[in-house]
Amino acid sequence: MSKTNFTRRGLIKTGAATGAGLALPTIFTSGAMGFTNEPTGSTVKLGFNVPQTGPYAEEGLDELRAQELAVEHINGIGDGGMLNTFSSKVLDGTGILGKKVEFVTGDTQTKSDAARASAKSMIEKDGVLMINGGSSSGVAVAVQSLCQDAGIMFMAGLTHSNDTTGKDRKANGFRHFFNAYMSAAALGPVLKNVYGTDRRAYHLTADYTWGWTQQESIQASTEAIGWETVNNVLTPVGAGDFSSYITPVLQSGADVLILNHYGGDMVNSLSQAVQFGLRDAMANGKQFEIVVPLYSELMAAGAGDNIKGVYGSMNWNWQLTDEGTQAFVKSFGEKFGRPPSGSAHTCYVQTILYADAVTRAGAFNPCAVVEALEGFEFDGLGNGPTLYRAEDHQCFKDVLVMKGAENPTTEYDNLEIVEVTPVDQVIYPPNHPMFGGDEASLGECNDGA
Amino acid sequence: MDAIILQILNGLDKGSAYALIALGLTLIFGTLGVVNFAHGALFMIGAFVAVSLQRLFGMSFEQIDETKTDFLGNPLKVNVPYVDSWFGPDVGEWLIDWSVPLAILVAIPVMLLVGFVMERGLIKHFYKRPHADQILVTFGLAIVLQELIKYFFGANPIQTGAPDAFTGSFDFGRLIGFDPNVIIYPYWRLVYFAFAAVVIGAVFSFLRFTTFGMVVRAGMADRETVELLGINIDRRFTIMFGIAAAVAGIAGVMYTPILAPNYHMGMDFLVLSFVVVVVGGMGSLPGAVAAGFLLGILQSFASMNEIKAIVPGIDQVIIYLVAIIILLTRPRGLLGRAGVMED
Amino acid sequence: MRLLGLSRKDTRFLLIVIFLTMATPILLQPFPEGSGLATFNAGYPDLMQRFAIFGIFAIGFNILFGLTGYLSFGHAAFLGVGSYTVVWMYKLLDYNVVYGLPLAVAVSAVFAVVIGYVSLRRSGIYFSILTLAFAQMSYNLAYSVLTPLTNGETGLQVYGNDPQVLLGATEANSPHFFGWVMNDNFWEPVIGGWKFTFNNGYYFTAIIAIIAFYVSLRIFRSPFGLMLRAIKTNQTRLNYTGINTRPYTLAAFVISGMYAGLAGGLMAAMDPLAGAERMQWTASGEVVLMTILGGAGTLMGPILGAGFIKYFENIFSKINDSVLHGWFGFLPDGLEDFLIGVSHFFVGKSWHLTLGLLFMLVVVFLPGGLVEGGQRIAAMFRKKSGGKDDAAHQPKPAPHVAE
Amino acid sequence: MGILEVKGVGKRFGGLQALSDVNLSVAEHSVHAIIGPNGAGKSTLLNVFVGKLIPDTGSVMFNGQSVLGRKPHEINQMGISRVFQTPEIFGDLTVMENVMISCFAKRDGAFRLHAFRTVAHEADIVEHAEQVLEDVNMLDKRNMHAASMSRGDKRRLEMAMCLSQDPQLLLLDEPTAGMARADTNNTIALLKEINQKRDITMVIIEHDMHVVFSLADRITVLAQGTPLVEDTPERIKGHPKVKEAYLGESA
Repeated sequence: MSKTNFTRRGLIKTGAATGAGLALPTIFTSGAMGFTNEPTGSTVKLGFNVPQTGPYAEEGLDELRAQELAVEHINGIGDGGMLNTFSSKVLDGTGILGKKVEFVTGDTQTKSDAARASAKSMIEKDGVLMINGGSSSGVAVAVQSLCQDAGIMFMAGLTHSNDTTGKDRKANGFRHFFNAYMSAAALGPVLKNVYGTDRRAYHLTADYTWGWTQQESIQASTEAIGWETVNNVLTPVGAGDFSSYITPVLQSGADVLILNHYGGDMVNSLSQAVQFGLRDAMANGKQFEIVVPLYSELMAAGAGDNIKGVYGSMNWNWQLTDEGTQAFVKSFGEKFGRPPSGSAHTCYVQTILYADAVTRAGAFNPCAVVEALEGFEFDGLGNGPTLYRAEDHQCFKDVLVMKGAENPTTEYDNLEIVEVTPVDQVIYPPNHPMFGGDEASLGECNDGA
Repeated sequence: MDAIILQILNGLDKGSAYALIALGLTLIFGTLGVVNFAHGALFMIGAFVAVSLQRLFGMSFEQIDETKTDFLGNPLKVNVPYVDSWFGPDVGEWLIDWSVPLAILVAIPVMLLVGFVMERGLIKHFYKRPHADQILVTFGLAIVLQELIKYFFGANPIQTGAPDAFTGSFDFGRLIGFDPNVIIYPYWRLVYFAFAAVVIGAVFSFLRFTTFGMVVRAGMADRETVELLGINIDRRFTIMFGIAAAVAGIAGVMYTPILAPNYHMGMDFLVLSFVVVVVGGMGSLPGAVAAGFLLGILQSFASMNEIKAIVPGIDQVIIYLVAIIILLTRPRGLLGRAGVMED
Repeated sequence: MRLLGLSRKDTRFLLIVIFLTMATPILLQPFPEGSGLATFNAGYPDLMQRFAIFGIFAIGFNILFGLTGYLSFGHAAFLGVGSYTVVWMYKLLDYNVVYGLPLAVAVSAVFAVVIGYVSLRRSGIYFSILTLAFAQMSYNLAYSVLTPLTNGETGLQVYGNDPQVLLGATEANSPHFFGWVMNDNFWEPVIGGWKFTFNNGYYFTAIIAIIAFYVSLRIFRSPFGLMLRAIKTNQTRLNYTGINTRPYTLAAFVISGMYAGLAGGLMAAMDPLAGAERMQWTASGEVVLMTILGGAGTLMGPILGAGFIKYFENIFSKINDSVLHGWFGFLPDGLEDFLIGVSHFFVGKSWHLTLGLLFMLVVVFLPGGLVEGGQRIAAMFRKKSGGKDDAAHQPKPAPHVAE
Repeated sequence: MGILEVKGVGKRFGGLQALSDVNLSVAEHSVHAIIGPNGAGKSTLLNVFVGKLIPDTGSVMFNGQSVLGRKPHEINQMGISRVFQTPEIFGDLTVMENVMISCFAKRDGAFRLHAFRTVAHEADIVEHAEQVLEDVNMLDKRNMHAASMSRGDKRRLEMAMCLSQDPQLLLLDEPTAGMARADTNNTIALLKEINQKRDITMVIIEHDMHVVFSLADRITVLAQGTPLVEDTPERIKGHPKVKEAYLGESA
């Protein structure tokens, strides 16, 4: 078989398949066009920019699964998933505004530079109108500001730092995922119930922006319930062995350890804390406890038995029983043979929300989409009634407080839902000091024209 | 005082890992003159031998448990490990429980083989090539190895626990006259330290007391002379490469309960172990070990709150800072020989 | 024809480089839009800019490593310093890159003098580890405690409340050079199915890259360059010949540091955000790989190496299942699935694997790097056509001596 | 007063007294040979002259200036060139480039940042280097890779590099080691010519007595780090001490 022949045949075939619906990208501000990457053919392209290499690669792959599913549902393939339960009914399975949705994927490598390079290639080469995905706040902020400058939409994936919709908020960027403040606000009352008000907390914090905002938030909310903060120790990212940070904890007079870590760092610090006997120890006459403010399924799986009984929070979990969740889990589970993770959920929802907003606005112009999303209230996407707040483009919805399950039956239910904290308890004013105060501003929406 | 003793223990533990990796790296530097950027990958493969064995023992068939349901609402399938059904739950559970230490038995032959294949198939063609080429080819190999592991095991860390017997903590303080529960230290970390000491001791005695070792040491000092004596140094070097790989591998196996293995752990350790080797002095095995422990302990001390309060961020840079200071005061590291990798 | 003090051969060489650089937007778009192979097109601004920028980085690195043999594992530090400098100039003055770029070169030169002065007290691997240590310290600190200066994980960027004292009312709100806005395209012709993008930023970097290349060409041919090559082959003899090697190596180190600073500055000029990870050891390692892969010590090698790696990073990582289905869709199902399954090993999330394999293949079969591959092909053609000996794209094949 | 005056030089390596109380005076224009059994300290002494080693005691004056504490390149710039036992050349460069480097070193000194000049356009250097290569009969090999030449050619190249700098003092470390007799004789002739025509003073370390007695004006016999005798070749030949320490064994 000759290789040249082989590729040429492929070329002709695919050329015919997509040629008709050619959507030529126009790049950035180039004058004559209406707005960046205005779709002219019968298709519209979205960009899914997720980590495919590096420590968060699994999360990225799960996001990709969900995004692929969302595109199918929007294009009318499959069972429709959460489109059936979504309170807005404008999406009818014929794509977006009659244009079939296509997507391109890229690798963020969980590095701002690589993520921006990948996003730029999507914008410049593939002509995408919206970028979605990601698994860290640094990347989210970096890509968000790029999308703002380029004049396309950014629908954040997993990003938990307050900054994304705080001091780094942008008009073209929207976040469905919850944030450090909301995690802390939800956890506070629950921790008060289970561990009481007389506790002394020791923080280990990943030494970078997300870690700091997480720590700041949880410290504020635990102090609000009367806890004392003994110490806050910053640990290098990717430290691997946290022993030298863990050993001083028991001597410090603390009786709670709060791990402001994520990903591999959290898996290691939690496992090692358990290894050092912290969960079995008694301090100040009380059982020593560990809290992990932000959980994810993949982290929980990595930490294994060590998470048993450890409290944390999540944006969403497949074990919720509402209609939307059930529809999504069913359609995801049937396609991929596993329940979706929280990061998958948020990417799915963000893609649906974007498609819906475009349809409601009746236009792809990002400024119209922004307007459609701002202040949008919806339900049926798994988190109950939700508001996309206009002031900072943050979604407000209930927050899940989770606990490591004592007796998981499968590899997917090692976390259990302890409480669904109502949205009222986690809401905050848009000019909250942790969110950039009065200075924080979305700026003007940019359509690249 | 107790805090300092704890940090010394932490440092010895960290140092054990550094020293074991650096030991293998130095063997390869010293005997073969090859800069092996794939050495971290060997450590990682060792760790995944442990993961594989645990998975192998945990391999199971499905039994349907009608009383429970899975996430889609279907009857729950419960997995029963084959080893349980073959050897009975007692032996089966024991095997699963002890899979990490048992993995050493598997890892030694596997890593020797990996080492032999690597040396014969690739590295030996690079003895006479510039270091730059060695770096490129071993770096390429490291990427390939880690991507293969990622392909089969995913990118997430995989918790691989120590046997239950070793999960608790040992009251080390009481042993040396402290109050109870002041200095407690996890059993497994003490095991790791002891294990490292044994491996290091074994490698040293092997080089010192066997004819093989003497030839290799002579070869490290002056390859040409040994070859003139008609000794087939090549074959011995192949074996040495295998041994270095095995040392890295079993170091990885035993480290899994301390650090949940992931596919990029090799790269994470690579840079650090190079620093350790160079600080110890090129071509010096005792230097590599000494530097490993020295840097481990210093890193632990730098992580103490009292120190961090004075110099913020010192724990982030201490290893590099110490490396710079040592290399400037001692041109060839702690115990390096002249002329090794100086050009 | 001789140009700018170059020999006839070098003039021709420079003209070829200029032509290739200027025609890049066309050359890198060989496939029509919408075709299955359009995935392999690389003629979009960001990637072209990256080719030019990393080309500059690698050209500079080659002046140190290729000529003197000193293998620095910390050059990414200068890249980062350059970027931070430029973004700070945006924040303090305005978006005109004219302030930031020269300053980026100057600041990285200062860093290079300090780091080089200390590190060059040692040679061989001891030198490499010293440079690595400096760069890793810079990275770790930039990521954490120096956040007020670097904005840490998020990356340094311009905020609305920054002073920007020189910002005019009508001035562009993104990097520009006296109004020549980097993000803009000055011409986007669509010819048949082909679409070409002529981007301001790319031509800005391309012109700087050509100048950088010309300077490096002059250095290669200069007495200074000769001394650097002599350092690589026999430092002892050089000392006994009356040459003080230290200032030569330091000069080479600083020059290459300035190139790195320029490259870093240009990165920020194309994209006004500077992330700490561009100082990480992997970034330093990347330029080492680029140089060796292309052919260390050759003029063209580092540029080829830079292009090669960036191409894989940006193009291969984007090949996903739907693209694969597009290619193999015409095949019978079983075969299609099989081919897609095999491809999974090499593209998309596995692009690293392909890169690793190619590193190994190149270094095993082309010891002189990609340049050697080019030479072999050229030699093959020459043999066939019986033409006269053509100017090799390098002063001399870099010989490989053990140790 | 000689061009090179060595007074009371001593050097110790750990337990080994490599040199002790070495006194030596090398007269201008002469060829001064240093001989002695293996381990007598000849090479150590040479390394002291070129700045590779710093003695513990004593002084070494070249043209009335001390060389001690100076770097090898500084000593070279003072007018001392050295030929090594195993030729030290720039193996990766061409023969022409090898010689040009020493010409540059002579013209521009220890460091000059001529990054924007072109080697090929430095007419004086090119001319000078070609002249030197012609002098040693190597002009036809100007574009050869230095590393690919025969050992004899490498030695000639190294010699050419030294000569191109027109040194006042040339230090030669066993210049004929490993050469066939015919080559040795050629080298002797070459060195003689250099000494006489160019007026270059030479210090030569040599085992081959044929070479020593053909060339040397004066000979110093070194044994166990100390000069035994210093005299003319004629006298050395018959000297009982020398016979005992050195010649007797090898004869």
